[in-house]
Amino acid sequence: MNWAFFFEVLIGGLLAGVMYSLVALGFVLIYKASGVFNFAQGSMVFFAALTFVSLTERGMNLWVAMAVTLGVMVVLGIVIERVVLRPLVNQPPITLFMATIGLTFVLEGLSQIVWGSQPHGLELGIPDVPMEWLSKSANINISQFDLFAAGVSGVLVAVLAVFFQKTRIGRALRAVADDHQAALAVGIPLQHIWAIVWAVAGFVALVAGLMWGARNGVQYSLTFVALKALPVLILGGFESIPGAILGGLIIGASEKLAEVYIGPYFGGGIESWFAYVIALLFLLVRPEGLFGEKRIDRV
Amino acid sequence: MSQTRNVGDVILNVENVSLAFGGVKAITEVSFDVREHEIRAIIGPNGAGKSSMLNVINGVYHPQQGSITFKGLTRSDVDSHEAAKQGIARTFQNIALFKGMTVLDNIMTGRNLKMRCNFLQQALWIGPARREEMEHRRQVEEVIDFLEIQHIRKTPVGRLPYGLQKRVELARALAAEPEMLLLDEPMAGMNVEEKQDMCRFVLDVNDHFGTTIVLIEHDMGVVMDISDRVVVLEYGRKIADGTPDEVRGNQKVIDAYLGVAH
Amino acid sequence: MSEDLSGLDTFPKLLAHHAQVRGARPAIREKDLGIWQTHTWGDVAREVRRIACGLAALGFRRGDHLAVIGDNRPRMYWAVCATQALGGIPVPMYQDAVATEMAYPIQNAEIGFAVVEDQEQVDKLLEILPQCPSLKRIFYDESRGMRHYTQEQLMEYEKLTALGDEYDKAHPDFYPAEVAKGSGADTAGMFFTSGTTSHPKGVVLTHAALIDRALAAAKMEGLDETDEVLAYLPPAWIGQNIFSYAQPFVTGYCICCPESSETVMSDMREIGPTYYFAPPRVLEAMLTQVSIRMEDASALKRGLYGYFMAVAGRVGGAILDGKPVGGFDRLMYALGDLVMYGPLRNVLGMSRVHVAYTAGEAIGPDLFRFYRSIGINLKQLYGSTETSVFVCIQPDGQVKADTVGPAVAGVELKFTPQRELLIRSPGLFKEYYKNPQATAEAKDAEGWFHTGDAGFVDPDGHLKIIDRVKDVGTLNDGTLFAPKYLENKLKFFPYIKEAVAFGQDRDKACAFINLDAEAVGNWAEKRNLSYSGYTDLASQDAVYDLIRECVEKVNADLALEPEIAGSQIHRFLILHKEMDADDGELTRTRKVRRGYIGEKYATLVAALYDGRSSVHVEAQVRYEDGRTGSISADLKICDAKTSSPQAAKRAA
Amino acid sequence: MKRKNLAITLAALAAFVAGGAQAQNEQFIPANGYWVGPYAPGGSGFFGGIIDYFQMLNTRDGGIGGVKLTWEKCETEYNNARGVECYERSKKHPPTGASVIHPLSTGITYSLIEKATADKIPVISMGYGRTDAADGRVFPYIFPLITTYWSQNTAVIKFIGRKEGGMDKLKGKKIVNLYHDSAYGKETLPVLDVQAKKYGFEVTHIAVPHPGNEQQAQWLEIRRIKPDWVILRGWGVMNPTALKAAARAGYPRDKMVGEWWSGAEEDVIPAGDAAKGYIAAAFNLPGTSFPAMQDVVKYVYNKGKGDLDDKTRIGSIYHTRGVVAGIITAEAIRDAQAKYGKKPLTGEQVRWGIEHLNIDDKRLKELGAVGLMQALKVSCMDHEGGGAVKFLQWDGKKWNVITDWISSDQSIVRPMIEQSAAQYAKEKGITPRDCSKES
Amino acid sequence: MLYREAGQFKTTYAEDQQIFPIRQDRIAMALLLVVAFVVVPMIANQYWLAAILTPFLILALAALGLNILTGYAGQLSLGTAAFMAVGAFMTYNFVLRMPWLGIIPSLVLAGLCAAGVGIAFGLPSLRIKGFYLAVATLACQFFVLWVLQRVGWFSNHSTSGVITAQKIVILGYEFVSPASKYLFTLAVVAVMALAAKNLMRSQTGRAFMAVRDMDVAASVIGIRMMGTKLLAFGISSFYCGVAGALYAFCYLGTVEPEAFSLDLSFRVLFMIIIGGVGSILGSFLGAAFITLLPIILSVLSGAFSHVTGIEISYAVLSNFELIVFGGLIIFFLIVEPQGLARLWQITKEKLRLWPFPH
Repeated sequence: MNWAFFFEVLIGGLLAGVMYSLVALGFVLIYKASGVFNFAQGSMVFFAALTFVSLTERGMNLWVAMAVTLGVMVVLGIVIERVVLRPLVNQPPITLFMATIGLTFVLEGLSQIVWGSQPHGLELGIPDVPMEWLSKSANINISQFDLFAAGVSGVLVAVLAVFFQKTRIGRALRAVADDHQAALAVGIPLQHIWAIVWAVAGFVALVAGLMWGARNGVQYSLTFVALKALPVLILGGFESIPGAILGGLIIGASEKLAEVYIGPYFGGGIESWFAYVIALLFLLVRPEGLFGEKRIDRV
Repeated sequence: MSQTRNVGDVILNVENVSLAFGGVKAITEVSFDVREHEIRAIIGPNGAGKSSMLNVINGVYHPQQGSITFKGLTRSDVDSHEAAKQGIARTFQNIALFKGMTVLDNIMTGRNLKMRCNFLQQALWIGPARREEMEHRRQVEEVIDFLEIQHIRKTPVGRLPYGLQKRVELARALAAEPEMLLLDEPMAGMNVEEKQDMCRFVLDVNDHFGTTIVLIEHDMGVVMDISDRVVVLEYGRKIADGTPDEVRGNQKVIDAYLGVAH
Repeated sequence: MSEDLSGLDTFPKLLAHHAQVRGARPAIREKDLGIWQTHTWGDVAREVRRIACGLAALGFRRGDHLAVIGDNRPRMYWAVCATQALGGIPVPMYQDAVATEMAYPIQNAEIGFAVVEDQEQVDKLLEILPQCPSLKRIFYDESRGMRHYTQEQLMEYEKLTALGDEYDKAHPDFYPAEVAKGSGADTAGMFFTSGTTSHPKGVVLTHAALIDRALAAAKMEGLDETDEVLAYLPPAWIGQNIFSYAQPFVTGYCICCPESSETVMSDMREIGPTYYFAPPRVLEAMLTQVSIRMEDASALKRGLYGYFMAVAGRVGGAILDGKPVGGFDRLMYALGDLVMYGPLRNVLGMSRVHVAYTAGEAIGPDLFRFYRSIGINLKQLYGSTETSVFVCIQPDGQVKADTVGPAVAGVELKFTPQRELLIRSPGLFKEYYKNPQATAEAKDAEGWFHTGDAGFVDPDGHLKIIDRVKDVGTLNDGTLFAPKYLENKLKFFPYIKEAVAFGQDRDKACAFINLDAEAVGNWAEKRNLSYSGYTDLASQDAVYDLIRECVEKVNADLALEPEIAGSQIHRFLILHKEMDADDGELTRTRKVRRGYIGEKYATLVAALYDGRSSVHVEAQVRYEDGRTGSISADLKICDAKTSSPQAAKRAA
Repeated sequence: MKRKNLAITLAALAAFVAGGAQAQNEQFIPANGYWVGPYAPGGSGFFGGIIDYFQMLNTRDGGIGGVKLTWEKCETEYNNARGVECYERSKKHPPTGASVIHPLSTGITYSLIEKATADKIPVISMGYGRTDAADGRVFPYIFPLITTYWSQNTAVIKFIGRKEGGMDKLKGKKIVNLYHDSAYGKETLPVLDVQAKKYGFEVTHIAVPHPGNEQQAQWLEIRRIKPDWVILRGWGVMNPTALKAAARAGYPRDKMVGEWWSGAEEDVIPAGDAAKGYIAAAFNLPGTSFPAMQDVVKYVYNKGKGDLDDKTRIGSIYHTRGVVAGIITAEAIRDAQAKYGKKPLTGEQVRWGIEHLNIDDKRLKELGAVGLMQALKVSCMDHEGGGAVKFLQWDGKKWNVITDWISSDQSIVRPMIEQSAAQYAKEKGITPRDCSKES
Repeated sequence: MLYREAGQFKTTYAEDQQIFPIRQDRIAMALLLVVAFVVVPMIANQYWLAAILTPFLILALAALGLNILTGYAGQLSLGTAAFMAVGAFMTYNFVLRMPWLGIIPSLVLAGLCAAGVGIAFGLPSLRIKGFYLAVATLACQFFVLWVLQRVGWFSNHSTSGVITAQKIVILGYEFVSPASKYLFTLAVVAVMALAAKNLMRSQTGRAFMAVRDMDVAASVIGIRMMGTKLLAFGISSFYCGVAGALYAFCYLGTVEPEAFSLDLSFRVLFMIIIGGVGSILGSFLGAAFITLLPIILSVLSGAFSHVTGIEISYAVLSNFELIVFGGLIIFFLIVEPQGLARLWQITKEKLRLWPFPH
């Protein structure tokens, strides 16, 4: 057993997991506040990244572009709440889920009409190359960019935590998650809360889009990152932010380890389903997920 | 109301049952029995563990301790569908109808244990499956007739007013031709007239089919009127057991329950 | 109807005939346990025999009376036939009668046996059992709730038939022999007429009378075994007996019993009867339903409805009567038939109706034309218990809104100078039971039956009824005053359920109005009027305005008819409660008891005439659950504009 | 106004359903491609090229032999089912029906093989699709023209051999085949295995599950193997991701050889600097300097027409690949016209044209396509016709040609093709044509 | 409006429990069948038969399968395409390896294989519910495709993992023409739809719905959770498996495992949600909507630019179609969240009550 290699795989996996968590966070935010399984999260990631990269390619300053994109995502959140969610309030979850699928088509079409379907490179100025000293000293390749992404995720989670814990809107959001009736008592209309949470999810999508875009380029396939987040979600639970983070780490690490150490025995490519099977096996033991609460059926 | 039922032997014996959720004790060492053909009431303040008791009897919850003996068969842990097989049917405090189905289908579902055809025969809808379906439909119609819900036969249950939903739920339970019927607050939330109807139906069921009935009810008038014997629970413990008159006179009960303004 | 029924002079003989000729055809259906349980003529014959034998086993003898109390149920009808088979006399009684009302007929006819529907009827009979010592046996159809009844008089229907089976086995020749003993001159049944004042009278009708009339009408309308009839009116009423007993027994058609009285409308829709009878109030209730539901419909539908009903109003009747109509109108009517009339007939359950009758009271011309215009062959007939119903029927193609048609074959009509109608027909009753005096009053030596109705025969030979002879009076100024005529005119408005007109020996005509709670309630909801109940609704000014408009329209109508133009309604009030048969204000057939009301509400009547604008009233009411309470209210009295005959003429 | 538009649309729909207006003297070629979704860059570039070339012919020459070329786009979304629908929709298009189909999808090509053969419509799967269809005896209507996957693969190995200093130097070398886990990706596994045996190198196949946007594990694996070369057989997002991941794993990009579906601008630009030095195969070259491309610019784009929205893409790999497809299609029609006359031709007639394509260097010069593509000679036996590959290297800005045409090793490929085709023929009960009897 | 129900009374339970208790519905259905079986093959051109109607029927069958699981038994699944893939590949193998079986038994056996896979992957449903289960079924989706690709046996060791469906032959008749393939598909779909309807209106269907609506209550009246859920997975997968086989044999002809990608699973899910969850009819309506709408949009937009001569970039047009498609989905959900079947049901109710509004 080559331990250095093992650790490289493990650490690489954990860092990849952070990237998954970034996407998963967007799902969790929206599910927590509105009970909607937002299938359009992947499209939102694409939309945000494409908008950002297109703006910078047209010569806009990085930070200005980021601010503008954020503005666009906020507007998008509000529009979605108005046009899609409000008329569907009190409908069963599956209907809302379906509506977000419709939204996916709209977002994908819209972003490609506006910005075209050409792929773009995205450079954030952080080279995605292994850190030399670590490579040399321990023969472990860890990308700087991965560490940067992990850092960004950490900051993002911290910002979200502050937002949820310290601000009035944040507390309202938590209240909504617990009980819609209680939320009314906070004094913020449910519609506003939903719009805000979609806007926040838009922000998270932007961050995820930047990270993933910088990694693989900004193109339609960014929408597929949503698939990476799904096993994280079932493992971590749809409603738990720590779950999304921890789930991402577990999925990332185990998926890489499996592909490297087990994959070759099966002809490789087991990554496509392995994460799901892990999540599934975990759920069989603990149906409520990592951080979920055990529910007692009251009858 | 004539009380000339011929109450028989003990059909259900609850012995020393304890149930806890996580660390919270819902029922603590409760024992009582139910005799054949009688109407047995369980009363107690909110949160006394009444519904949990019913859930234990028909296997929705599994007690940590104690045993249930039904028709001479002792068990400490049983699945709810097995309880159903033994002849226990029930209704729920919060109506647990199948919202997407019509009244008729809901009640038909109650007969599932009596149906023998497999799904292949049903898919073909030939011979036995079809005959069976018709036969059971007829039986269900008797129940519908009995509970006077003919006019809503084909209505989706979701559209019915509360009182009728309760009645449909009773019908579904009856369709199983149970030996013992557990009723969890069958009259909760009803107006006087609906309550009277429901009382009549409960008594009719007991009278007509000889079904043993265990019932939880908050309306003391109803309980004292129709039940043969009453168990009183408080905080998961049994504090009294006896005929309505005995219970009414019990000091503990007066303190714990009747003393509470209701 | 080419069947040879000669020699079949009693109903049990007819039954045997049908069982033989069409044993497998449906004779009676009952909506029970979710489906239309169907019994064939063969089944019926067997069941009747079982009952008859059972009764015989329990000591039923020829000439004995047997009470039949219950809704339209197959077993009730079979009990009637079984009784007739044994030469007994069935006495159907209204199932919604209270116990005390049942005592008299039982005592009067010394009834020893009763076949009743359920626990409710049993309870009533048990209540009056001490007053009716003759009652020995009560058979009940439904055993629900009867488990703890220990009275020795009670017996389950199933037990009765089981006994019958035993008896039949022991005496296999008994039943045929008993049936053969019967003859047309035997009494087939006794029907108690709703006495408005005194005790009810038992009208005795023979097999011959009933069969003759049933056959005459059936021949005229071409009824046969394929017809279907919904039996939804009280079986104790002669009409229902004719339509669901006598006529099926002569033609072999099938009758259908609804599941319960609440489901009549939907059951009717399911069955889609081909031959239908409805008193005007039922037809009116249906039309009201139609109007109300159409009001909620979308603008498009209302537009279509309005347009096509106008087309129907113009040509529908003519098309039904087979009169010439223009091509375009015919086309539009066909279109209307597709989008409106057909669907309307369908939702009313009248798609298949080829003959529909209405009778019992005058029908509003608009109401009458409505049904005819949408293609339902609704016709009027005239008759009564004493005449075995059929006296006059409008033949197809000769239908008028204000007549009841010419005399049916075999009927002779004539009038007294007071315009009272006299009738002689093979269907006349034999006598009033144990009441020779009344019999003599009603039926003179020449066999003419004095109907008590005033009327005349128009140039086409159609009989036209104005009112009861005794009720046709005059105002103080000598103007003809026909209260029922006025009331009917008022009742033709959907908002008015009942009206009582006063004016006999007074200066002018005035009226009490009873609102149609549903129609007015709906109307009020549309206008956001809030109200707490009938009494409140009846006292609203807006409602008064609404009713005043109706009354004024009636006045304008009356002004067009010179003879009664003077009896326009000057003042009216809306009664604070709905009139109810339980309070004695209506008869069981829901006719207003004008005299009784006049006495009961004397103060109100007085107020109508003394010019006050309101009157205080305190009244006892009986609630549905039997409790009584009192209502006190200030009733408004409203003046209505009257039209002068000249003005009306000018307008017209 | 609105109503008028609606009426027009409805009329058009009716016309469509009824079979369209009768167009005279036009040759219809469907453009069933994809302009949305993850593969839109490839689809829009390729069909942009074809259409631009046709447009150019129509403008410059008035079509082919006086027959105007027409086309209609249909969105397949790179989806088999939609592709079949588009095919069915276009095949009866007036006046001649679809005369030749470019599915631009291996999956759709597979689904069309039997249908098109039955409908007598030739399918050109230029550089993709079913490799064994190169055996024209079994697949009369399918033309994997210019170079098949297998041919290309042998050229890649030849290239590597050349880089290593001779084919004999391959012995003991380690080559990783990083492939898209799909029918497309798996197509070259057997041919690589055969060559590994022949040349004595060690090949490791590593699958990347669809869509390929996460390859960390695969590259860790590659790092562990430490191969001498990595052959990248990717598609879509898998390509830039592979390049990025290679950079992260510290694997030199100039030891990575991509196949031609991994070698467009769209595959390297998203990878940014990580793509520098990366080598890819090509059967067509990028650039606008070729006379044919000049004509496209002159007669189409300068006149304000042109199918590409983004003018910077003119002359990109996908675009010139489309132009090459256009040239081939046009030449086939020209050949067929020589036989059947200058009139709109049926698919069957165009098929004859394709099967008798002979674009030699002289003709290439006439076409202004020297260097843009290779010479091509198709026959009944050989539906491939070319078989040579050039290699390009990305310098961060553009593709630079680093080799001349490297021919494929038909001694390896052809027997495999014939064996595979024979098996197919057996399975489907097809009797192969006798090519000696074909004219 | 056209309903004339007066006089259609039921004298037996059999009549009352017919699939179409109303005579007009029976007539309409009979007409529809006549049109589908006789008229359509006569008048429809190849394009309609091969590219629209056949795939529509096949996807409707798949949607029906998913509807049994999701709509009736309440178990959300995203593994539909995987079950279809199993059906397609197993039919191929049965025909290939046991040619004496004949196509219909092969179809059935392949369906049973799919059912087996479905049951295996349905096991988690005993503990997991809702979206968790849906995501868990993705494991099945990916795993099955992976196995089909990895194990050469399934594609008869075809290098690319592609299979070419054999000819459908019944009693010597070869189903080659689009019309004959359409008829074959139609027959299979019709029979299976009928069977599904029968199943859903009998005890099995009620047990499914009971589990869906209130699982505790279902258990209390004696319905076994495990058996019922697994049966739902099994039956559903059987339907999907047969649909997959038809997809390969009657539509695409040659398929690779990717033809049964997650995308297809989602499309089938759209169908039942748009069409109506828990409705046989809804499966068909939804399939029609999802398969036909993009085609109609594309034809419309093509015709639009063709006729008006407005030069719109085709890429823009294609994307615009996507937007309209997504927008229409949202629109229909807002108009009637319970799907087209519910819309139809409401319309029918209105027609039955016509001219009354309620």
